[in-house]
Amino acid sequence: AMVAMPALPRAKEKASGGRLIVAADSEPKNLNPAIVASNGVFFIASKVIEPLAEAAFNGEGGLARRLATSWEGSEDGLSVTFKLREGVKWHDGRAFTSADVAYSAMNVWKPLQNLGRIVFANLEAVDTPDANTAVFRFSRPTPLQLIRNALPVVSSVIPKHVFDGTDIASNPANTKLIGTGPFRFAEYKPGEFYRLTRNEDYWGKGEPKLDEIIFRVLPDRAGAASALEAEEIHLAAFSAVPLSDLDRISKVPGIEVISKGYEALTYQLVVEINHRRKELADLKVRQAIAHAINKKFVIDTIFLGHATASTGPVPKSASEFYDPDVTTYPFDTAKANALLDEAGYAKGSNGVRFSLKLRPAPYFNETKQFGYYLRQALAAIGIDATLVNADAAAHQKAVYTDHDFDLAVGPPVFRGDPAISTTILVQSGIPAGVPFSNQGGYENKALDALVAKASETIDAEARTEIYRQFQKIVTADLPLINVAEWGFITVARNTVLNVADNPRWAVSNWADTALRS
Amino acid sequence: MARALRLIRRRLIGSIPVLLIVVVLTFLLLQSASGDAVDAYLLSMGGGDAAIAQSLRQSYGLDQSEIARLWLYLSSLARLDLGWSVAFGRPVADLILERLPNTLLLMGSATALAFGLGTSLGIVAGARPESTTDKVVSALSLILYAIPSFWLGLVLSIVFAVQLRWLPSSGIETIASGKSGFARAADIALHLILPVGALGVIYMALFLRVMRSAMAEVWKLDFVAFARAKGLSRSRIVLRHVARNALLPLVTMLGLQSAAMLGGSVVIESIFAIPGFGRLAQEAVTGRDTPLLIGIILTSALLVVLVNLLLDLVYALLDPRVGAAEEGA
Amino acid sequence: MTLLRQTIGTGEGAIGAAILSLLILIAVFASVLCPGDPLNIAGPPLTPPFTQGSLPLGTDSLGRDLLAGVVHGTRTSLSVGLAAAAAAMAFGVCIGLAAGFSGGIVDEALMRLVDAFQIVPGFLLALAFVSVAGSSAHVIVIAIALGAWAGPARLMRAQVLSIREREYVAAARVIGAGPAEIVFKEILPNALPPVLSLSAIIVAAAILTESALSFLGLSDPNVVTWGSMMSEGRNVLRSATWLSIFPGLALLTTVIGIYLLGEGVTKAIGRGRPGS
Amino acid sequence: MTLLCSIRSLRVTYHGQANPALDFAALDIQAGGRLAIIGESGSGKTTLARAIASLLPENSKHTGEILWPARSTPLPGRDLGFVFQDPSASLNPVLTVGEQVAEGARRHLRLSWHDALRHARDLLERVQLPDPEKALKAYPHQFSGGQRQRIAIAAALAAQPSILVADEITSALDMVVQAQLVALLNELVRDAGMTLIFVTHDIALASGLADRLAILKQGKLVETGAAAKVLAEPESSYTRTLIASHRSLSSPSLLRDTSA
Amino acid sequence: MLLSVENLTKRYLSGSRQTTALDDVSFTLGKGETLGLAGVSGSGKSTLARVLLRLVPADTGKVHFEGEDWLTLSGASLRRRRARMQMVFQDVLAAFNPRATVGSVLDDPLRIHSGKRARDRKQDVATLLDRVGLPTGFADRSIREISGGQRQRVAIARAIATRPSLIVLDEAVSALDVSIRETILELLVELQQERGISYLFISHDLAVLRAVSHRIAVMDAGRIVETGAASQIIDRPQSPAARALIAAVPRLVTDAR
Ligand SMILES: Nc1ncnc2c1ncn2[C@@H]1O[C@H](COP(=O)(O)OP(=O)(O)OP(=O)(O)O)[C@@H](O)[C@H]1O
Ligand SMILES: Nc1ncnc2c1ncn2[C@@H]1O[C@H](COP(=O)(O)OP(=O)(O)OP(=O)(O)O)[C@@H](O)[C@H]1O
Ligand SMILES: [Mg+2]
Ligand SMILES: [Mg+2]
Repeated sequence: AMVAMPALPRAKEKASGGRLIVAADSEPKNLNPAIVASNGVFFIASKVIEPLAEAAFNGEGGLARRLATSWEGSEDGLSVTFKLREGVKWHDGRAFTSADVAYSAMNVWKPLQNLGRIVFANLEAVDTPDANTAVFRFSRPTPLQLIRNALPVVSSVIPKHVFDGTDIASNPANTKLIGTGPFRFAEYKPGEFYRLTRNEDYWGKGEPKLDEIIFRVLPDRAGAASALEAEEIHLAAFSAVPLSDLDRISKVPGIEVISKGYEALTYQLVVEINHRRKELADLKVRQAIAHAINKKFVIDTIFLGHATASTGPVPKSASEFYDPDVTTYPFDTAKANALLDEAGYAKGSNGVRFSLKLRPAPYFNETKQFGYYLRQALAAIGIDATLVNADAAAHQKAVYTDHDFDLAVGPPVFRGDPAISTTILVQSGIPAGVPFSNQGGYENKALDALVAKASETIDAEARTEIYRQFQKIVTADLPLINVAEWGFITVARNTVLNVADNPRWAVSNWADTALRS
Repeated sequence: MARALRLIRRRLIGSIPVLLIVVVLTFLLLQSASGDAVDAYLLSMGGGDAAIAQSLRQSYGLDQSEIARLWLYLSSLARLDLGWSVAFGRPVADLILERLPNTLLLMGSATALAFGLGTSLGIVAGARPESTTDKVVSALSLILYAIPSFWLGLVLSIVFAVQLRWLPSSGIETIASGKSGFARAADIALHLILPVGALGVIYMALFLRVMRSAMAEVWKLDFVAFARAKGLSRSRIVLRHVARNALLPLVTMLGLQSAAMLGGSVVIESIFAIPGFGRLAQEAVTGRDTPLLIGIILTSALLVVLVNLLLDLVYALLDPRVGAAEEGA
Repeated sequence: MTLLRQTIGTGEGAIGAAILSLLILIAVFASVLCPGDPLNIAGPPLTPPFTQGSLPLGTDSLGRDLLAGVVHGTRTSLSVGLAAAAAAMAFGVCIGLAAGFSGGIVDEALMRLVDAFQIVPGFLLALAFVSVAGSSAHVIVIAIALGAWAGPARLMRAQVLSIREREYVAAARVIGAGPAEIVFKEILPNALPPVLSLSAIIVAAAILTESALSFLGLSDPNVVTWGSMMSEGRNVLRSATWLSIFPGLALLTTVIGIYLLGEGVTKAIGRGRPGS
Repeated sequence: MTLLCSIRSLRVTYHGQANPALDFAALDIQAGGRLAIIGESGSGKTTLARAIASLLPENSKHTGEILWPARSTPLPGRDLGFVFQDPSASLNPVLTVGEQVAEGARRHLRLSWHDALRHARDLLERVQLPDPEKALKAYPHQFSGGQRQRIAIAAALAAQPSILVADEITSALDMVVQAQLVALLNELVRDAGMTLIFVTHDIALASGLADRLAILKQGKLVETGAAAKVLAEPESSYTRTLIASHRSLSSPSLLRDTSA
Repeated sequence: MLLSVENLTKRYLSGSRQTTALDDVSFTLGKGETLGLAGVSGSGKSTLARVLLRLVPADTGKVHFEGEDWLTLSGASLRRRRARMQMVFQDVLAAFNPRATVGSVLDDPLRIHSGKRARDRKQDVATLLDRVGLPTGFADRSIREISGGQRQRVAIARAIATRPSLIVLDEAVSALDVSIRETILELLVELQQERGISYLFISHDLAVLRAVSHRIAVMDAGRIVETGAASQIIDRPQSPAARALIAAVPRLVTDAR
């Protein structure tokens, strides 16, 4: 049953309300997606709080309208005008207006949100000529392409009347969410579950289809699979069922394995490099490491086929920007060894050229396994790597603040536009302490200039061209090594309908998700 | 009764310096950690920049010196205020009170199972040392002792929850079931069977072995020979004379093991998704949530102190000689 | 030496010693039995056991040789267990001796420290310590020892207090022996055996604790341990049960072996004690 | 007097020991008599007493016969009371004195607990324990060694046995207490017409109490016979040594110069 | 006077209960003299021995021993002086380190007090063994492998090793079989006459005390209730305590009743 399920035909089946139970593996402290734009938050909050637009398989520009019905950029790139949906009500009964959007943008997205701080860095003001129009004004030209690509992630709108005049960071509505979405936030029992109930006043016709969604907290990875099989839950997203168990579980009657629905949530497997290390500052050494990695093995064995090999910093799934015509590093141990010899790092009597400290990020099983693999791959070319295991906070501090690493394995996310979270991985001048940024001490003036130029280029085509250039430089100079990119897997009982019908399905509003009766 | 009260008061006051040591050591431990609460929080946010980190550190008071923070914490502790959890954004006391019942339920049931079954089987084995029954029961208990509880937990859950579907695979009760009263209690009991089994079995084996060997020791004592010389029935000798005395080391053992059992529940709680202390502690550590971790460890320690106090009282009931030493003291 | 003979004389001791000698042999000759890094990928992933001659126990999900893992895991598990127990013993004995012999305020202070470590759940402490200090082998050893030294310390103190009152200590004082001589010649050698007989159970518990830590992902990634093997195996517990069965059996055997040996030693000490 | 028990070719060996702890041809015990078994440490006194009471430990093997011509083999507790050497070890520390005295009566006399405890009270009174009513609820550690031995005697007598075996019941106590206990035993046995088997290493103590002596040395029965005869005309040299080494108040001082 | 004890008092506190183990005890002991100390169990005999040996502190009172204020000595000077006053314990097994050999037991006091080298001490150990009637080969035996009587000989050898002027014997023969007891008593008397040692001989058996004591003191409830020449105490006891002790000595009845 391992298929990318075509969602549409199923939608016609008879469905009637019901309670959908879903596995959740974390309990974010702050559940407000306007402040914390992360997938863990979206997974739950996106059903309650909606963005201006959501990603879509076949919407205009890859977007589906949500709270905004249209968006238009000015020629000079200094403003974007949003037309907002009419007749939308907050869960507390108040009407949704442009003031809410203005408030969210100016008071939350720009100053507080982890990604909004980048995208809306130059946002000066939001004008609200009427209740259904919001005009974003920028102090410097800002590409509409970037704004559009960022919309699903950065534009969760929260009610002004609840937050205005309070300390936003500690407002109780950050956990007891109030939004406009198809589901209302009903109950949270820490350590046990979140319960969302149907919003009768939802603007979408005939939506939502479910009466209730329950996110059941299952911190243990083996727990989700067991619960699915025991029919205690209906669905486990974000690869909560380990990849290695998929083959077996796909054969269980009544359970389906779905690999669609994460197209806009691409994670990248990246080897971060500390360029302060003399050896690693040498391009030949970096090239040798790139040649030493057998991407096919990584895809086949670690990801069990549920990933693709990377060519560069932009994933293939981002077809708008992706450029396949870049320097590649086929698996070639002999060449890698030759490069290292050339670089002047001869093997010692014990076969070791030099030693490195390798820190795989602890967040995913796959990053850890890749750490094991990389250690062995490096050993094959005479580099002795010592693995260092640390928990998330320690890894964070060691790599992104203390720079106490030589190589690190990280899983950055590609969020629709290189400017949001990709360029930061290679740009220079980022202060220490910023997670998922270039903390390897890499500095390339040309690359920095390119990134700066892209941020002001209004024309989408020109901007895309700059990013193609960007990919060429990155792959040639290897500030970091992109190994693979992957989306997650959803495992669901086959009674769940309309699963994976958009490229950010797990973190979308599930208004049309239904249970077959 | 007055003596018991006096004992309780003395022991509780006596444990204050101990608990203080626990607090300070835990504090120092987390201080020496790499990464702080803000690092952990930024991570859960999926990133953030240096300015956010700076302002968060300021708002959590993490920019102050360690001594100042320890002092602040201790003085609020003196007012019985456990502080504010950074990772959960809620008062630590609330979090602890929320999880405590689950942990107590799990621990209590596991202890009852381990102790009840352990002593009973221990008596069966110890009734005739070196007999076949003894050897079989002892060997089985040794195997049970050596099976890691996490592995047992996984296997139990697969067999009884997934394959046979007799029992729920995880959780403390059926979520949002709306059950109450007796139905809810029954539901919780059903959910507890597997985790309690996984956690209790190892201690059951331990208690069994202690009981058995304690009985073997008691068998050698003169008063047992005297009981035989009195022509008493075997069951009376085994239960009233041998087992009754062998129970004493077991009570001591139970006190020593209570801390270990609390620790053992960490893994079991995570496997069976039971929102208890163990999981909370794990989250506190990963979140570098110093006040929360101290709160948990402090509460656990206090729990252990109370259990031991209770056991001392039980011991005094079981062993008349103890009362004599304590008399009037 | 006689103790060893007496220990083997007990049934438990003989079985325990046999199991343990075998394990120690395996640990010592691990690199001969299974040469090369056991973390290396040796074949296709998830090869079932007994299907391929070169990989008798099959491979794990990365294709690492399971037999090599189990064999080399013997070394890590045993050395972590023994090192942790040795550290706990050494520290506990010193503290207990100091407390029992000095008495007064020193005793009081040391015993409060012992109490503090005894009322904190050891595994919680180990978990926090390893999370905080990073999971390398020596950190794990210290973490386990931290949760285990209080027991020996308390027993040592009780022993010292009891032996201090024995007639032969009085006899030593009567002939004019100095305090150092009394501590190290009269008290320590006689106080030690019952404390040492705790070590078996501490080693067994240490090995189990290490495996539980590994299970939670807190193991040294540069070495194989049975716990980390089981931890990785649990993802495929249903489809590739052997991944957790073999290390599990190894763990089981080891713990049983050590436990039995410990019971043998305790019995032997009990027999050897005068007047009993 | 009638023959109560006759022992023939008794040989008792403890597990793991090369030599038998007891090995002799014949010993007769008269009904209503008082037999003293005398010997030094390790000579097999306890072993013999236990063999008579069929209370040999499990790690021993025995051959030979112990015959009871006039009756069936006495059941320990019911027909035969046994008192042990060490009064501080032979009582269960965690049970009340009342329960430990009453349990034998309850089992063998089939009394209710209530009646058994009343019976126990009477027994404690008979062994001259002060305040027997209170003693019922007290625990062994609250009594002195001599008092504990009285309690043990009361417990042994609970089912009104016709034979009492007392195994060195005074050797752990001081002499004043010893004298009191011996007097008590004398009285009890006389009143109830019981057969007494009295084990001791003190030949003088035996001489004041027993009518027959059995002298043991390294598991062998070196001499047996009427007390008066054995003491007056000892046959074996060992008996003579025992008598000679006895030290009484009138024995000469070892000091040559008593003027110091 | 070798030893004079004045108004010694010692109380034990266990829980809230207080036991007066020694209650204003005074007596003297001359050189080469044996003072027998009799009394029922718990009368305070062992406590007196332990106070004298400085194993437990006294509450009040004075002890003069060989002209020194014995109770104020401390540290190294006390340890040095201990050579002069030795003790033989009642429980023959418990008084030895279970790991010791006969040789090491006898070597210890010599090492501490004689200042001789190890090789010379070997000879002294042999002499000591010989003196108490044990074969020299015994030096290598473990203390657990020899009989009770032999052990008590070793204990006596240990006590005389430092050439003391006073030996306190606390129930030193009570646990021994009668035949062995006699030879030990003889050995003790012999040693006294040979070396002029004084004994404080503790026993609850007046028959034994009579055999070895010049004078006898009777204790009861922590007090010395009667002191006098051995024969006088036994023939004309004044205190009820002494009378009870005398009455308790079993008499060998050889005539038929
Ligand atoms: N339970 C036992 N197991 C093994 N050997 C035993 C046991 N009981 C006694 N013996 C041995 O049997 C022999 C006779 O012992 P027994 O106890 O009968 O002597 P006894 O005359 O009562 O000595 P005592 O005066 O010391 O009580 C001794 O050598 C003793 O070591
Ligand atoms: N360490 C102690 N703590 C408390 N009380 C003690 C201690 N030692 C002795 N006593 C008490 O002091 C009193 C005198 O004891 P001591 O041992 O001196 O008597 P004793 O004459 O030697 O008796 P025995 O003949 O039984 O050896 C007794 O009542 C005893 O219970
Ligand atoms: Mg005996
Ligand atoms: Mg005494």
